[in-house]
Amino acid sequence: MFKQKKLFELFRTVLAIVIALIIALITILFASEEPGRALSLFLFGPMDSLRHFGNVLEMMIPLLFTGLAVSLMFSAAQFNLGAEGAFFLGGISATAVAINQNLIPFVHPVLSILAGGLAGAVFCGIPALLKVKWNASELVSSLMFNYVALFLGLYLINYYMRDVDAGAMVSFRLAETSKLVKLIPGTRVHFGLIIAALTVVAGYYFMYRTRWGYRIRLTGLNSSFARYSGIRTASVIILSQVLGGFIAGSGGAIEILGMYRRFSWQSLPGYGWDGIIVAILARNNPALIPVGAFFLAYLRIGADLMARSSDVQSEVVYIIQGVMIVLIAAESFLAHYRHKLVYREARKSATTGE
Amino acid sequence: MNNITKVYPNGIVANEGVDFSLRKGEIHALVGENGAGKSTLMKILFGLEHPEEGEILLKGNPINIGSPNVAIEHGIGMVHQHFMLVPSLTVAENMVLGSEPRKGLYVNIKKASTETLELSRKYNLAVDPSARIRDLPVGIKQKVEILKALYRGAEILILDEPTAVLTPQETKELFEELHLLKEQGSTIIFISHKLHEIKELCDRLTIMRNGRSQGVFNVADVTEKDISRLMVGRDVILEVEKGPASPAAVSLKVEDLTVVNDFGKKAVNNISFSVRKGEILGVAGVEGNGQSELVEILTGLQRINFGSVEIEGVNIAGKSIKDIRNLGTCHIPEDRMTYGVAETLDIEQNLLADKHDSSRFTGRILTKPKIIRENSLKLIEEYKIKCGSPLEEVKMLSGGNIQKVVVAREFSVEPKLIIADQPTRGIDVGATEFIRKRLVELRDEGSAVLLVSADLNEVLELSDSLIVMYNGEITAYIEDVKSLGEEELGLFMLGINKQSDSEIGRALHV
Amino acid sequence: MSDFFNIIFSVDFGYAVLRVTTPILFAAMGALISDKAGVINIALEGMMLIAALTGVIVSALAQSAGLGLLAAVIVGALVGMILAYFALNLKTDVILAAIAINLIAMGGTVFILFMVGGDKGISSSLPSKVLPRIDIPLLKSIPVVGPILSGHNILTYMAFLSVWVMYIFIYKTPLGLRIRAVGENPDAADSVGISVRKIQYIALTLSGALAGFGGAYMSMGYVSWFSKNMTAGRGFIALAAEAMGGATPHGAMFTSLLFGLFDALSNSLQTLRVPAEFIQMIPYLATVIGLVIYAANKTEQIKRIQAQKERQAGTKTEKGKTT
Amino acid sequence: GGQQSSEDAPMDDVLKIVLILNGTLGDKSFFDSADNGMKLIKDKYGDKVLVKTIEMNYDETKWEPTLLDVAEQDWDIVIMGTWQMTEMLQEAAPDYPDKKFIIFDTEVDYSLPDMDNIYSITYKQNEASFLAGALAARVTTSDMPLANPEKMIGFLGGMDIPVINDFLIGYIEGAQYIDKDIKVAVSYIGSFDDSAKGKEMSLAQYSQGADIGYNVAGQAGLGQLDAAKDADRYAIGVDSDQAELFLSTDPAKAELITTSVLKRVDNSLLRAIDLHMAGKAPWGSSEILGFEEEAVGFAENDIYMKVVPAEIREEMDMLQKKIIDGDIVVSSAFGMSSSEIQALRDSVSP
Ligand SMILES: Nc1ncnc2c1ncn2[C@@H]1O[C@H](COP(=O)(O)OP(=O)(O)OP(=O)(O)O)[C@@H](O)[C@H]1O
Ligand SMILES: Nc1ncnc2c1ncn2[C@@H]1O[C@H](COP(=O)(O)OP(=O)(O)OP(=O)(O)O)[C@@H](O)[C@H]1O
Ligand SMILES: [Mg+2]
Ligand SMILES: [Mg+2]
Repeated sequence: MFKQKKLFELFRTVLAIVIALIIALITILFASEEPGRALSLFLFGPMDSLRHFGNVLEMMIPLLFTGLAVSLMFSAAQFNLGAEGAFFLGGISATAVAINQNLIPFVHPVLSILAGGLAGAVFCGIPALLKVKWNASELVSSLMFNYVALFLGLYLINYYMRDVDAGAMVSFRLAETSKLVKLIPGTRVHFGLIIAALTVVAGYYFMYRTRWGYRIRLTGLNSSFARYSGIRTASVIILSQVLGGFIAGSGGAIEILGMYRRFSWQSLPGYGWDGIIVAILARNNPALIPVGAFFLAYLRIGADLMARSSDVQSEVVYIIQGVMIVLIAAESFLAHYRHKLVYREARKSATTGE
Repeated sequence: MNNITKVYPNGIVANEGVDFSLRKGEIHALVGENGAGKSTLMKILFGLEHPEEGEILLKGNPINIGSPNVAIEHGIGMVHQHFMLVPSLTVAENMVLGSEPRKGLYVNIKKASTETLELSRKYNLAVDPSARIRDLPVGIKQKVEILKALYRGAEILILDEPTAVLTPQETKELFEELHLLKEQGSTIIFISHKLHEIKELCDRLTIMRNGRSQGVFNVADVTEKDISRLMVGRDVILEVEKGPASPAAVSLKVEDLTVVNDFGKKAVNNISFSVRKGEILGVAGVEGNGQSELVEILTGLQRINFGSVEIEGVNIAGKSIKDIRNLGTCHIPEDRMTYGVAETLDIEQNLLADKHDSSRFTGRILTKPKIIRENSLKLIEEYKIKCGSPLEEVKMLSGGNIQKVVVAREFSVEPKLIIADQPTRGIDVGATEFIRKRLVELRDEGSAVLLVSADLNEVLELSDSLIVMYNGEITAYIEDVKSLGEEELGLFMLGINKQSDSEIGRALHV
Repeated sequence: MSDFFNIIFSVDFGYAVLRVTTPILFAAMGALISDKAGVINIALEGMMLIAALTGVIVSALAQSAGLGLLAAVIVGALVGMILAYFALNLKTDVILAAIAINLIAMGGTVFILFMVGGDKGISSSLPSKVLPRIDIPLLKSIPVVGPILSGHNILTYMAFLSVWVMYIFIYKTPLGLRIRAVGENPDAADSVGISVRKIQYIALTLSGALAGFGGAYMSMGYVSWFSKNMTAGRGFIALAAEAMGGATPHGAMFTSLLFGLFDALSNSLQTLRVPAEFIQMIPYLATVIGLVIYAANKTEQIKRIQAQKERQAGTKTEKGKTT
Repeated sequence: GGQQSSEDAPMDDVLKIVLILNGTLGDKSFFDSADNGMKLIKDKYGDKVLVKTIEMNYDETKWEPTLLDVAEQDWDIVIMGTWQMTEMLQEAAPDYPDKKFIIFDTEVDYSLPDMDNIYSITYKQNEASFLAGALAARVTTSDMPLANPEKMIGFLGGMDIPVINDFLIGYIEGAQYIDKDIKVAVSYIGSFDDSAKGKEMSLAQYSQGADIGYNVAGQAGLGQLDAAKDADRYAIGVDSDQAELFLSTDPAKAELITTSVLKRVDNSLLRAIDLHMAGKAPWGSSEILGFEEEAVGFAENDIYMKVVPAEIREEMDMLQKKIIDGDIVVSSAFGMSSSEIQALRDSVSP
C-alpha cells in the first residue's frame, strides 16, 4: 500500500510535468518557427555539455541557501520575506571585506562570508524582534525592509566601495584571496556548492535532530502548545529568523565570492522569492531543498538556453516556469484517482484482514 | 441510511456497511468508543462527507445529500461536536448566516434579531441576539447552535456530544428543551459518552464499534453496563476502585491568591489552599468561576498578580513554565487541541514536547532517535493509544486517543504534582476509566493531584477532599468527600451556601 | 528649510498625494477582500500588470477608454479566478501559486506586448486611450482644497469611492457577511451550507477586479502607456498597507494615504542635499515606522490598561484585607 | 530571440555576426539601438551576412556562459556592450584568437596581452548632453510660450550611477556655459522601469519652477514626457528620437519634446562592419566616436525646427562645431568619485 502510494506520487509528478510541458509547447508554438528544436533545447540543453550542466549547479547554490533560509523562517510560522534583502545585504557586507587586499587566503573568504551572514542575521532579526516585542506584522515589515536594504546597499556601494575607474556602479575588484575556488574545470561551479551541501545537511540535522530545531517546529505548528510545554517561544522565533537571515546572508556572500569579480547588483537579485518557491516545493523540509533547488535551476537554465539559441522570446520562459511550478505543487491534482486507489486498497485489506 | 461505507483519504475505514434508521419523533442515541465512526456517519447524513457506498432514504425516498445545503433543505440540522460559530459576529448574524433575510441589498439585521428572539422564546432557549459570540459562555453558545439548526427548519436534529462542555445545570436545562422539541414533533439524534444521560433522555439507541453498527436497542431494555460492553467489547468498571488516601507533606501551597483578568475583574479572589502528596484535591464549581485562571497561574501560563504560590517549597513568582515543570509539575490542559498537542506533528514528537531537551532524549547536540522511539512505543502500549504507528499525525487520532497522548506525556515524568484540568472531557468510557485509574495509581505512588472538573460525578468519585469555587472564591472545603451529598455540593457551587472563613481556612493545612 | 515647507504645503503636493495613492488604494482594497475571505493574495502585483496591459491593448483596438477599463477589470477578475482555481481546486499552496502568477505576468505581458505592439519595452506604438479627468463643479472653486481635490482622474475618485463601497459590501450585505464568516471560521460557514470554495472564488475574483482597476489606472491614467514591469512593487506595498490598516477598509485607506504622502514627499524632496538613496528609502521606512508605532501603541495600551486594572484591584484587595 | 537561427548557415563566405545584450530589448535606449544596428547591417549587406541578437537578461551570472557559448559557436564577429562585459571579454578573447569581438560603450584594457581581436567603441554622450544643457538654459531664459521667468531646468536620472552622471555632467556644463545662474533640479528615480514614478518626479520638478527637463532613465524616463504634457512644459528626450515615439499616437505630447540627445550605437556598429568589410577595422584598439561619426547627435526633427527659435538653433550648431573643433572641452563623470559628483550637483541645486 505504502509503495503503491509512492509510485502513484511519482506518476502524478511526472504527469504534472508532462502537462506543463504540453502547455509550454503550445506557448512555444506561438512564439517559434522551430518549436521542436526549442523544446528539446529547453529539456536537454542543460545536459548537452559540462558547462551547461555546470550552469545548473552554479544556479543551485544561491537557491540552496535562500531555500533553506526561508524554510527555517517559515518553520516557525513566521511569514518573513526578508531573505531577499538579507541575500543582498550579505553580498554587500561580504564585498566590504573582500575588497580589502591585505588578507590571507582561506581566512579571507571565511571572514567575508561571516560578514555577509551577520548582516543577514541582523536584517531578518529585526522584523522578528518587532513582531515579538510589539506584535508588528513581520510580513509587512520584512517586505518594506527589503526596499530599505536595497537603497542602503546601493548607498554603501556608491559612496564607500565604488571603483571610480570602473565605467559602471560597481565596487572595487574583489581580492583574489577572497574568491572561492572553482571545483569543476570548465565550469564556474565553486566551493560554495560544498558549503551549501554541508549547510543543507546541517540544516536537516538542526531541524529534525536538535532541541533547537524541535523548538522551532513546535512553535511553528502550535505556539500555544509550545509555550505550555515550557518553550520560550519569543526567543525561538527570534532564533529562527536570525538563523534564517544568517543563512540567506551567507548565501549572498558566497554568490558574490564565487561568481563575481566585483559587486555589481543594482537591484534586488530575486533569490529571496526563489527561496520561497524552493521552500514551499520542499515543504520546509531541508532534505528536500536540494530537489526543489535543482528543479528550479534546471528549469531556469533550460529556459535560458532555449531563449538564447532558438527564436523563442526570453520572456516566454517565465510563463513556462510559472505553469510548471503551479502544476507540480498542485496537491489535489489527480486526487480523485488517488482516492480511488486508497479506497480499493482499504477494501482489499479489510476483506483479507477479516 | 443503508449499508454506508466511508473511507477517508488516509485509508481509514470510518464506516463499514452501517445501517441506521430513525423513527419520526424519537430521540435516538448514537454511542460508541472514540473513533467508532459516529461523527462520520452524522457528517454523511448532513452532507459534509460523502460515502463510497450506501444510500440514504428519507420517508422512503432515496435522496442524495451532496452538501449541507441539501441536508438543510430536507430539514436536517446538525449541532457539531465542536462549535461551528463565527466568534466576531453577533448571535443574530450567526443565526441567519447562509440564509440571511434581506432588505434591498443589505442584510436585514432587525429581522434577524426579531426572528432570533421569537425562536428563542418559542423553544425556551434564552439568548441575546446582539451579543457577540466571543463574549458568550459555552452554555449559551450551545443554545445558539441548537437555535441555528431550528432556524433553518430542522425536523431532524443531530446533536454531536452537546453535553461534553455543559455543567450539570445546563445539561438539565438542555434536556428539558430537547423534550420540548420532541413534543413539538422534532426527531433528535443524540451522541454522548455519558451513558446515564442516554438512559435519562433517549428512546432508542444504536451502538457503533470499529466503524460498524452493533445493533439497535430500546433504551429501556439495556443497562449502562450492557451498553458499555457492546461498545468496548468487554466489561467496563464504571466506578473507580480506590483505597483511602494517605496524605503526606504539602506539595502545592497557594496563599492569598488574586487574579485580575483582562476585563479588570477579579477572576480569582484571595484564595488559599494546599495539596498534599498522596491525595487528590478536587476543585468543583460551575465552569467560569475562576478555575481556568487558577490553573493558568499554577502552571505559569499567566503571571501572578497578588499572593503567593509555592510548589515543592519553591515560590513560583517570576519562574518560567519550564522552571515550574522542572519542579515536577505536570499539566493536563483543559483545551487539548490548543494546549495539549500539535495536530500536524506525529505522536512520537508530541510525546516529547516537555522533555525534548532532557539528557535522556537529547545528547549534547543531537537527539537520540532510538531511545525516543523506545519511549514512544512504550507509552503507546502502556496507555493503549490506538494508532497505526508512532509516526502517525496526531490529528488522525480520535479525540479520546488524542487525550491519551496528552496524558501519557504528562504522566511519564514521575510527577510530584499533577494538575489535571477536565482530564476526561469528551472521551469514551473505556478511555475515561483508564485515565481515572492512572490518576489514582499516581496518587498512591505519592503524587499530589489537583483535579479540576465540571463533571460532578468525576469530582465526587475521584477526589479525596474537595474545594468548591464560586465567583473566584472558595465557598467550601470538604475534607472527606464521601460524606458529601450532591445536593449539598450544588448549593456551594451556586454560591447559595458558604462555609465560615475558619472552615475554609482548613484547606491550607497549616 | 523654508523650501521644504513650501513644497509640502503646496497645492501641487496635496494633489500629488492623491494621485500616488490611487493605484495602491485599489490594490489594498483587493488585498482586503481576499484577506477577509481567509486567503492571502500575493498576486496583486501580477494582476495589476496584466490588467494594465489589457487596458492599453483594448482601448487602442476599440478606441475607447471605457472599454479598455472594462477589459482590464474583467481580465483582472479572470486572473483572480485562475489563482482561485489553482489554490482552491488543485490545492497548490496559495502563496506559491501567486508567485507563479507574478512570474507569468512579468514575462507574459512583455511577450504579448511584443506580439501586439512589436516592442518589448513600451506600448507607445499603440494608440491607446486615457481615462478622463473630472472637475468637480462646486468643489473646484474653493481655494486650496479645490485644486487639491478637483480635477483628478476618474479612477482616483473611484478608488476612494471603492473604500466606502467596500465598507458597505463587507459589513452590510449578505455576501459580505458570508465572506467574513468564511475567513474567520470556514467550518462554521460550511456547516450552514455556505460553500467555502465558492465564497473564496468570489473574493479572489473581486480582488482581481480591484487590482484590475489599479492596473488600468497605471497605464490609462497615471501615464498613458504600458511599459514593462510598470507596477514596480505597488501590489506588494498595497499588501503592506492593508495589513497595517488592520484589515479594515478605512484603515487600509489611511495607510495607503500615508504611503502616498511619503512617496510624494520623496519625489519632491530630491533637491535636498542628501544622497538620493536615502530619499528613495523614505516611503518604505515611513511605512515600517508607522506600522511599529501603531503596533507598539496597541500593545502598550493593553499593558497599561492591564496594569491600571491590577492597581485598582490591588488597592481593593488591600482594603478588603485590613477591614 | 533574433531573426535567423545559427545552425543552418550554409556558406562559408557569409559573415556571421552575433550581438549579445546583457539586458533585454525594449529599453528604447542603446540595447534597442544596437539591435537596430544589426538590422542596418542586414539591410545593407543582405545575404552576405547572417545576424542574430541574443538577450541575456539582467542576471549577471548568465553573461559569461553565453559569451563562451557564442565564442565557441560558428560566429565570426561577436558584439557586446557596456562596461560590465569588459572583464569577461578580456579573459575570454585570448582563448579565441580567430574570432573578432566588438565591444561598445566601453573599452578593454589594451595593455593586457592578446587583445588584438577586440575593437572597442565609446561615445561622447557628455558632449551631446552639453548641447542639451545649453538648449535647456536658452529655453528657460527665453520668452518661448511655455517658459517661465525662473532660471531652472530639470534632470531626471534612472539611478545615481556613472553612465547617467556622465549625461548629467555634460548637461550641467552646457547650461552653465550659457548662464552661470541656471539652477538644475536633479532627481533619480531609483529604477529604470517605474515610469509612473518618473512622471511624479518630473511633475515635482516642473511645479518647483523648472520649465524644461531632460530624462536619462530609459523606460522610466518616459514618465517625464507625460509630465510635460500635464504640466505644459518642455522636455528633452534621450538615446532615440523620443518625439518620434509619440508623433502618431499623441502629437500634442510630441510637440513638447524639443529635441532628443541621440546615442547612435546602430550607426557605430554599421560603421564598424563597413570598416571590417573594407579591411580597415581597427582591431586591437579603441575609438571614441562623437558628432562627426554620427555616433552621438541632436535630433533636429520637425518639432525642433518648429518649436525652437531660429537663433537658438543657430547657437546650438555653433556650439556643436566648437565641441567638434575642441574649442569646448566637456568633462566626464567617469573617474569622478560620488562625493565629487554630489558636490557638483549641490552647487547647481535650486
Ligand atoms: N477527516 C478525516 N480524515 C481521515 N480520517 C478520519 C477523518 N475523520 C475521521 N476519521 C477517522 O475515522 C474514524 C471514525 O471517526 P469518527 O469521527 O466517525 O469517530 P467518532 O465515533 O465520532 O469518535 P468520537 O467519539 O471520538 O467523536 C476515526 O478512526 C478517524 O481516525
Ligand atoms: N483531518 C483528520 N484526519 C484524520 N482523522 C481525523 C481528522 N479530523 C478528524 N479525524 C478523526 O475524526 C474523528 C472524529 O473527529 P472529532 O473531531 O469528531 O473527534 P472527537 O469527536 O473530538 O472525539 P471524542 O468523541 O473523543 O471527543 C476522530 O476519530 C478523529 O481522529
Ligand atoms: Mg465524534
Ligand atoms: Mg524659466
